[in-house]
Amino acid sequence: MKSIILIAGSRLLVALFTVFAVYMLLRGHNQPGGGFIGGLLAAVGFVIYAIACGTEGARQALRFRPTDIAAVGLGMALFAGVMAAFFSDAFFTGQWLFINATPEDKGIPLSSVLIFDVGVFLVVFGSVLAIVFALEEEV
Amino acid sequence: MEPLLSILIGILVAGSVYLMLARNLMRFLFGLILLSNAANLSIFVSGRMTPGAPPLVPDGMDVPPEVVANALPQALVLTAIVIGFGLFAFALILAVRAYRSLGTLNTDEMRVAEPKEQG
Amino acid sequence: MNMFILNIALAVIWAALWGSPTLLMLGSGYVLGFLTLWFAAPVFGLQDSYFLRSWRIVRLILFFLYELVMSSIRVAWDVMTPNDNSTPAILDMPLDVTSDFEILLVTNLISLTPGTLSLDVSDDRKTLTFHAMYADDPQAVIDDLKNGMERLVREVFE
Amino acid sequence: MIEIVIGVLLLIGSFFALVAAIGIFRLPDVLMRMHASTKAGTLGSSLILIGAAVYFAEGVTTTRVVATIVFLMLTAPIAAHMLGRAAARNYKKGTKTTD
Amino acid sequence: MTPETFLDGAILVSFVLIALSLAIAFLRLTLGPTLADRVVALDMMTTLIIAVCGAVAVQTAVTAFLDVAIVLALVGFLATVALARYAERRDPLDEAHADD
Amino acid sequence: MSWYLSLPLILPFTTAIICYLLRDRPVGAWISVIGSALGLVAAITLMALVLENGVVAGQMGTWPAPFGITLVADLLSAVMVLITAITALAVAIYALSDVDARHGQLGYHALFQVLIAGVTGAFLTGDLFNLYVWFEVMLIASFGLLILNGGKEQIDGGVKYVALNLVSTILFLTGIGLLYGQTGTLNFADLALKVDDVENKALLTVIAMMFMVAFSVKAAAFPLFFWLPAAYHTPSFSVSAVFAGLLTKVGVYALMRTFTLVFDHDVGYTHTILLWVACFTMVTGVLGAAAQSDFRKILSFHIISQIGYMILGLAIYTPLAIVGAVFYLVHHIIVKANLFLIAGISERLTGGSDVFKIGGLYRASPFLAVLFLIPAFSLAGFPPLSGFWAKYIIVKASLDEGLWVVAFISLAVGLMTIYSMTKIWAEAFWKDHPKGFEPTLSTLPGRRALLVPVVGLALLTMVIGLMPEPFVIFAERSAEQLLDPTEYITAVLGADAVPAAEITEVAP
Amino acid sequence: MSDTIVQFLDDRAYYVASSSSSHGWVTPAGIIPVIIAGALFLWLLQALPAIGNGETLRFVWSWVPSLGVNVSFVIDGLSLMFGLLITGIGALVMLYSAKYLAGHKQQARFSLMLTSFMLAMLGVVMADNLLALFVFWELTTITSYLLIGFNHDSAKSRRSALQALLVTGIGGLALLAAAILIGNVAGTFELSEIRAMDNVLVQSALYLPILILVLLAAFTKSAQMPFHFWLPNAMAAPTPVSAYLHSATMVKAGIYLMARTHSSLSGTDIWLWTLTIAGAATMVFASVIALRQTDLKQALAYTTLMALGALTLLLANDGGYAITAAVTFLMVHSFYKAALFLVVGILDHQTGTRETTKLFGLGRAMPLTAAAAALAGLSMAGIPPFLGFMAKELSYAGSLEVGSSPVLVAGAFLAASALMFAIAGIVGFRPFFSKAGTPMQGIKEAKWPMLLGPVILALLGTFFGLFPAVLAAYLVNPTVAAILGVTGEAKTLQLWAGFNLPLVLSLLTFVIGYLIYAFATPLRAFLVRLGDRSPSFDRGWDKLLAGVLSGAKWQTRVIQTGQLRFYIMVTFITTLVALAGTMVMRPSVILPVDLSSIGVTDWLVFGLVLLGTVLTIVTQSRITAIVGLGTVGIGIALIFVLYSAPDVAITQLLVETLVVVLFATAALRLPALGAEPLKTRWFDAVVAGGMGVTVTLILLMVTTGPIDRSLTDFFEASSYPDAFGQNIVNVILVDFRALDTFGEIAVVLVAAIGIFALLRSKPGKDEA
Ligand code: NA
Ligand code: NA
Repeated sequence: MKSIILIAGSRLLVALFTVFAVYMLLRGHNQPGGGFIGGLLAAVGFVIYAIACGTEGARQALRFRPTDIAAVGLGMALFAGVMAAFFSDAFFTGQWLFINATPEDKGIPLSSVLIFDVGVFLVVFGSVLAIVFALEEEV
Repeated sequence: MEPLLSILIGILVAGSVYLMLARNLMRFLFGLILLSNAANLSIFVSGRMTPGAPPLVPDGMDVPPEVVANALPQALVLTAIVIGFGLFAFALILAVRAYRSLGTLNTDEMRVAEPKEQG
Repeated sequence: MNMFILNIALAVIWAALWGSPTLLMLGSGYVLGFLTLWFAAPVFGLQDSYFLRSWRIVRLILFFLYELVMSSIRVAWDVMTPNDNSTPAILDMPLDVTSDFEILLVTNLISLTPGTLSLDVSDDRKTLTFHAMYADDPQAVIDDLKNGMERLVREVFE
Repeated sequence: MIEIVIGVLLLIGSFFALVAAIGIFRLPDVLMRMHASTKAGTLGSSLILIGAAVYFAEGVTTTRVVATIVFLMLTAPIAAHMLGRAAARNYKKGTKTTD
Repeated sequence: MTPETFLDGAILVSFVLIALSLAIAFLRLTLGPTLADRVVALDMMTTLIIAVCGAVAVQTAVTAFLDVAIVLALVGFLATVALARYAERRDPLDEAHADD
Repeated sequence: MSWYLSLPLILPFTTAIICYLLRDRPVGAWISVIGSALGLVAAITLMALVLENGVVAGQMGTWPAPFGITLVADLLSAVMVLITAITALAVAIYALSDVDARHGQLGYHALFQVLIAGVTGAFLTGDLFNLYVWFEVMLIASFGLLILNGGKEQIDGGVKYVALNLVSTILFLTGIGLLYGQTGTLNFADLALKVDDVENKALLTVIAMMFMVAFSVKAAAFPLFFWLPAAYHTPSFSVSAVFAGLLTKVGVYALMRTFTLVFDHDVGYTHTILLWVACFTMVTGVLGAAAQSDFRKILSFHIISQIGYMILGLAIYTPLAIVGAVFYLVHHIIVKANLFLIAGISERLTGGSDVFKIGGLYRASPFLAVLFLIPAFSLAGFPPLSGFWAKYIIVKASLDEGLWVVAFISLAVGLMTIYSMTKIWAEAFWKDHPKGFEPTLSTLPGRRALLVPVVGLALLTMVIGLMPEPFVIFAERSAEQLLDPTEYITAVLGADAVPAAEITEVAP
Repeated sequence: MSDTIVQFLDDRAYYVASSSSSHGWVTPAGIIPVIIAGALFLWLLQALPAIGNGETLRFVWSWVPSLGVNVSFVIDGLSLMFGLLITGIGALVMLYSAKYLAGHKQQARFSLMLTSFMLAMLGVVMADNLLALFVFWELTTITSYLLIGFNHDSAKSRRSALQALLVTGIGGLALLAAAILIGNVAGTFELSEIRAMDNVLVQSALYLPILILVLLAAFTKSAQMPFHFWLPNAMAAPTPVSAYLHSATMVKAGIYLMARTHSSLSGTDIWLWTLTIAGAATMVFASVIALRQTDLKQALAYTTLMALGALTLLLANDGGYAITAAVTFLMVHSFYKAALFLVVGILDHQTGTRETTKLFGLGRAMPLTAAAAALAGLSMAGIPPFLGFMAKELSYAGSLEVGSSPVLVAGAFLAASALMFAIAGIVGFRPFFSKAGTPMQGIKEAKWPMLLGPVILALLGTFFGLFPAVLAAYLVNPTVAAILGVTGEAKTLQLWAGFNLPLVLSLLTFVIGYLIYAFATPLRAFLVRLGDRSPSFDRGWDKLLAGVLSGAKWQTRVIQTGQLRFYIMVTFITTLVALAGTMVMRPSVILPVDLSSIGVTDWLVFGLVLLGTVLTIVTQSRITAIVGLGTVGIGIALIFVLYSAPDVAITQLLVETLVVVLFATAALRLPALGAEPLKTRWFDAVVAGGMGVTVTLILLMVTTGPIDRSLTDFFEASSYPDAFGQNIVNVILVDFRALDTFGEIAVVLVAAIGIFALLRSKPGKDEA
């Protein structure tokens, strides 16, 4: 059931989904979005790709095993929580660094919370792909 | 909306229970989805419902200027949806695997771990 | 080269999404785009023919929007009027465009324009199967598409 | 005044949406129905979204709306193709062949 | 009639029309008769919800609903593709009975 | 403070991640052991802290209670965490031999560590929704472990296990929503206070029943225990050992936590129902065991029966009864996990699990025989083993309240437990192997890893049995904390939060 | 854990090590128990003078003070008498066993168990704390179980062991309950303190339950009717065990318990009559059955039952004669019965049989055994001047002063004593001295370690018969005093008490006894015929067990059906009953429902979800159902959209889409849905409807009440200023409640790992 149209479309979609997913991830703290939504969107892109080009191709495109991505994501999320220890705060206390902060503008925020959300993103992304790939490869 | 939604949740629960009591494992899974949705909606409705005011702080303000929807139940529902997805996915794949292993989706015939002749 | 363009495009989209086309946003978008492309590199068959011809694009877009509106009105008319005057058929059309993106564009545009709906492209990429609602004269329908949509697309990528 | 434009966009959009719905209901077979949903449906939703973009009249929102419409127009035909291809197999087998 | 009330009215009418569309689409969903018909109907409904999101965004002046719309545009596609693939792969002779 | 509470969670998660990333290498099993050992150290530290300072609470993210998530350890939580860590270490060591590389590759060690994390989280959390999350963590990990590399039996058992547990999970979730809708809070300590202000107490009771049903499924109480005997005999032995030891106890713990701290407004109704549930659970469980012949099926039904004792302690709701429940909880985890581990050794030695089709273990190894008899007789409540004190306290608590029938049932169930344990003993140990082959322990590959945890747990059983005084005092203190939540609430919400009325409140 | 330890403890390895010395009996496993028992005996012996002077010794170690449990020991006459019997006979039996089991590959285990038993038994009789007593009591049960099942490859042994365990186990549990009640009534578990409180138990409201429980414990342990049947079966144990546990010591633990609690519990009609009836019934019944036996060990077992009945009967009373008789009889019985058991063991060991029909005239071949048997038999027969005679005389005297029915009691004693006389002949005389059959050839006398026990025990019976005053002064009198709680009640032990009714009864005993002995064979044949038709307690026990077992199986079949549908049904019905039932029991009002705010979009959503649900339920087509679910999902997403939850809506849509994708992919591998048989579905529908209505009602009640938004208020106030995020939901997820989210992603990851494992598991051995 190879579809050239779908294959062609999916290549474009993977890129679009990924960009959009990262966008949703990064703006999630202020607008609808965040790690889950981002991760799910990114995964959906690759799922379409897997449906179009087969899981073998999708796995190659991904390069890492999806569950490894997810495991690393969980590690990141955990690290984001543990980071607080270096600042003598409780587990999962957000640590913030504002670059270029001025009195009016907070500048560019870098935070453990972002790391956490990226971890969420990776876990959701990797896990959903692992699930879908496994099912696709069944039989 | 809360009363209407309460009724709707009741309908979802009734439908899901009916489906879960079926013999076919797929129907159980359909019921599971509905029941999960009903539970999520229960949390949502328990936090009361506010139309047209998402819990966002507008730019340039410290707090939402007027009443916004109850954010906590939303966060809980979100968490529950994702968890529910994980559990459901497992259950679904288990059904696939069960069909492969046991050759049936009829739960009445799934009697390997607890065979009929046992005490 | 191709990759570079795509990368810039992604950076622009990125900045546009944020609504702040500052250098910082573009820069970060570029980095992100770079990473995305690196990540998704195997996804792209690195064909050449990716050269932007803006006026042809604009012409294509306008033509397409016109066709879309017209086709929708046509559908509306058919739906609303009770008589069934359609003569549907599944037709094959030889395809001259070759790259993935062109095929995609052609098939998509055909689907969004009146009376036709792309169904499939053969594995050798030479034939497009589509469904036509008004196929009294099948060859006329095919010629229409070849000289209209396909030509415009081809020209964009020439 | 802009409200009128928005209102008209919404009305036309929802009209086309209705057309699409009636189309998939009334047209005789699945491929015909897909014509309705792919074209009228996409157009209808797009018009309503454009209405929203006009309403907010700000860069970010417009970008988002444009992105949505592009996504729609990119994906709807692909979906239609997938579905149409599946339907066409039964179609060929069943009722009529063309060439 | 002020432009504001016109807009309010237009929004309401839009809601009604979309609701009607949804109902009709649902009818097709229920009636089938083929799997493809149902999927078309579901896809249609997804598109309609995108329209609802747009209308709600205007009604409430909250842009967040447009985010829902964009996501819906993206994922609705996936569902349709998956279902279409199901429709295609399933051998009609093998499963010609009760199923679809 | 809060790191002492977080560490028992962080360690297993870290271990799980490392184990998973290294799953293709054999070191995973050892990392699991090291992680579990560190977890034990963390649990001991926490226990020491709680013993010294009383209830310890920590706010995750430094957000004040009841807004942020609270981790809180009173004596009950601390001991449950400790016993979990002990079980984890024992099973991790056992797994060195019981779990092959194939299981390791599929993620056994990671799943196991996540399971431990989930259980620990459930014991430590002071937040109702967070409890739900840990329940799910535990549940999904148990799903994975249950079916790992499984054949037909495992899959079949898995279907039932998964189906019923999912139903209970959703009930729990719905209950949380409803309780939030009524009280507006999720923090246990805050709930304990807010519940007193709820006007519609009748509705509160209805919601309490929802929790009771949900937790009773988890705890495998009558008539909701089906999933347990359907599944516990199917996975690998280390898995069933940790299941048997820990999973149902989390349900019991949740019942104990909620039905002392939160739902204490209609004890005459709720706890009477629990009393009936407890009795039926004890009886049906023990009769179920009598009907079985598979080593692990017998043990599985006994889990149910003994869950009945624990719920009974909660249901009687006197200080002594709660002491009994706590003591029982701790004792049972050690003993039941150990018996499942021994069942694994038995299967390896005899090649079967149906006690009527195996035998010769006593002849093979008196050492193993003693190792079996200690937990088996402890389970049956023989003195001077740990189970005796547990049973004694519960029976005394029922007799003190004039609950003759209940006391009779618990004693009779004890007798039936003896019957089942001796069935295993007589058939698997005393009887010669029907196929004539003579098992030998001294040549069993990997026996060290199998025996070390069994010996360790048996020693623990003996220690509790022979020196119960510190454990009884401990259980008494934790029962005091459960029945008078002032210390708990103060630790979480600060001294100002507790109204004067609540402080003087005396448990019924 | 070193391998060598495992190896050492491994039986086979151990056997190889020990088999080299299998011919000798002086092995550590054989000798150490003797030394322990002997040392304990001597230690107790040195306490004799003090106890004789009426002192008591008490040792207290605190064990579980918070539960009032101490390890406290008291040595008074009663415990000292028992202690001496336990350690003294113990030492002799262990010496005997050292030879009897020499070279047996499980000798070490045997010795360990036997020694453990001895210590436990010593604990029972010395414990002053009732719970400590219980602990030791149960230890005797366990060790007895292991010893009865010593020949563990025999199914009969295993059955007997289990039977003994369960029957005495019932008693054990009763004792535990009794102990708790007594503790509650008296406020202490210390028996000496309880005895010091005058009638505290008798006057308590709980007297009857306490009494019933204590007697249940005593009767099961001491094999009183109707719990007697386990004891003869326990003879499956090796003979030293029978001699030691099942005649001399353990079975007397029940007697000990009655004696111990005598001063606290006796003196009521119910005590008197219960003990009298149980004792008499056991005594008479056992003596008749005893005659039926051809196996010497079985015959002795039934006479043990008889003796236990007699002791119970005597303890029913509180007269000096009865109690003195009980104490004396207890001791003499221990002497002669242990001796005879050991003799039977010697016969078994040397000839390979215990059948009365095969053993004749061995006196010449085994002179010492014969002598011991004869002396013990004479004592058992109650012939002067043996101690047995005095015990019998006292028993008659005691029975004549009973408060119940002297004629009945004396009659029972007469019948039993006569039978005892006959059986003493059959066991102690006939195998050695009867010419009724041809003696076996080539039989040798046993070695001295085996002979020492029976000889000493037999001589003790003789010695004390000749010098009863020694016994009386040091043991009988203090014991009687301990039982009755008052001194000076003990009657004199004397051979000649004048020509009185007891003496007449004694003479009558000999006459009847001799007749029975002479006509034993035809009598036995008659009794066997009779016995076949009479109900058997042993078979009854089997039926009871089988009944419980089949009940258990039935229950399990009914409950654990293996049908998932049934499990789910029960779960839902339970939920429904719990919720709806509570709503009935604890009714509350639903506040007025406000329907005014429901708009057109609300109805739209309602309709969509409703229709999707209905479609999912009614369709026979998988994909229609999946599409129906998709509709529901979209409808619910729409609710989230309309009610200000964009994040939730997006997530719901994404997840719902993935669900559809997974379903559609999975459906490719799964068969069609098919129809459900509608016949049973109406009930499902009722349950489903009930659940739906219940949930709706609860939700209406919750949502019409007030809501406390304090948590959300905090989140709204802190989200931007303190957590730097404008999306409050996201801030809750990643900051305020990050731990939830962390757990949640762990769930997702683990689900993925699990699913991967599920699909990648080897399509193993058992798959098609
Ligand atoms: Na309270
Ligand atoms: Na309270």
